[in-house]
Amino acid sequence: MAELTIVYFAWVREVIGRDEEQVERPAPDSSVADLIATLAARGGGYAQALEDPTRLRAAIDQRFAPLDTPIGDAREVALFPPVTGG
Amino acid sequence: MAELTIVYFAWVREVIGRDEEQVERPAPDSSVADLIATLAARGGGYAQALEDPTRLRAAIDQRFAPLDTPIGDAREVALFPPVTGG
Amino acid sequence: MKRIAIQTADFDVAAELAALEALGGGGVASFTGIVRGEEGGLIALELEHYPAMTQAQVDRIVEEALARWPLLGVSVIHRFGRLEPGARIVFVGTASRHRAAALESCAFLIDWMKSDAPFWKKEHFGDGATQWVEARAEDEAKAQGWRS
Amino acid sequence: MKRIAIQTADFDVAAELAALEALGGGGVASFTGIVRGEEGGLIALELEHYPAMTQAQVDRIVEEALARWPLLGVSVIHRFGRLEPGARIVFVGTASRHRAAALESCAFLIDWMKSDAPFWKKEHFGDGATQWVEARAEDEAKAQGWRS
Repeated sequence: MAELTIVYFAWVREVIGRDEEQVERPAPDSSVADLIATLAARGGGYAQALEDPTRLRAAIDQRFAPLDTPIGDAREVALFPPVTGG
Repeated sequence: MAELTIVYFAWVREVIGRDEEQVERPAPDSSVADLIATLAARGGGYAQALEDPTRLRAAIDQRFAPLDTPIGDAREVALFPPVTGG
Repeated sequence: MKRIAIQTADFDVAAELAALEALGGGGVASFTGIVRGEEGGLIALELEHYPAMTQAQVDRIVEEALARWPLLGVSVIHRFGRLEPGARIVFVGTASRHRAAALESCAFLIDWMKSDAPFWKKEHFGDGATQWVEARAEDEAKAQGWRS
Repeated sequence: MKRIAIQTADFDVAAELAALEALGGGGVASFTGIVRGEEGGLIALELEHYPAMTQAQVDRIVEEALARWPLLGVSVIHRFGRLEPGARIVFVGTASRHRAAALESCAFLIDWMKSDAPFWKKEHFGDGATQWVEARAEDEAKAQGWRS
């Protein structure tokens, strides 16, 4: 069964302490918000970085997506703070 | 009695055939439109250039002014087509 | 910084922008107008202006921009004389801490330069014909828009 | 002409503008964003981005600009990595036959780059402190404005 790649940016990356990881693929109808909750339950930096989803934004396969979007058969989910541009 | 300087630009200058001249000062309450009518009455290039005041714009002492503005004690009146910028 | 130049010579856009960038504002907007090359047979534009009026008028509109937006610097250059296709005619550059202020004031100034500055353009064509460019109603409307 | 570059190196604004001016359009608008120097003790900005996403996203928004305005050329450059005060961060240049098209598309693109491009900024201060810059609500609103 294919894995899902998760990438982290900015302070989410720093607080979690890694920039990328592979996780077991969640059910296709589970959302980015569900994924965030699962990861936050690990505690430590995950809990700290992900406890308040209103501070987070996401992209699915390199496209911005609201947190309630189902992950479906995506290959990569990115979690990060709101972008701050140039 | 002081004279009034009139300056012409663009095709107004070309059709009249001069870029500047001195005229006897009109009465202070006469307008730019009155001046145009007086000049057009000279005939020739003046008539040709000035016969249709709707094609003309003016400046009094280097400030744009509607044609019905009284000339007052101005020193310089400019007559020209609408500006076309850069 | 306020720089206004009405000149026949070409100008160095890079030097103008570098001076604006050096003001520490965070944002520099610019617009450069160029003689279009593609009009049928155009070989040159001849720009005439009203020297006694131009500098004072441009200064006045630059002061208005400085009053309306929080700008650190403004640079306006306008050429006159004979200009061939591809030549630069006009440059407006603005610097501000605020992106929108730099962009809006640049648009305001170039709209004014294109519609209200006392310049007239005569087109010279390859067959010897010449023609004074007519003012465009849309330019007058655009400059008017900033006043409402 | 469409040019998109996401790079660590500085860029040559004059060369970018010259390429846009050479398209014969009559008007070139640009905006250059620079690291502000005056914030208390800031010694550098560190820009992080999402490489797999950035190029594709910028390409998409440039295509949108090309669809919305009659443009002859667009150039977008965004740097990442460590940038000191006074350094250029971002450049948007547009060329068009129509002044308003060049100006509006330039504003549209820089608003997007400032609000929606996947970049994050970390401030480094002289005392060793660091801080991630928070997204500004006004930037999100500005980009939203173009959609309405």
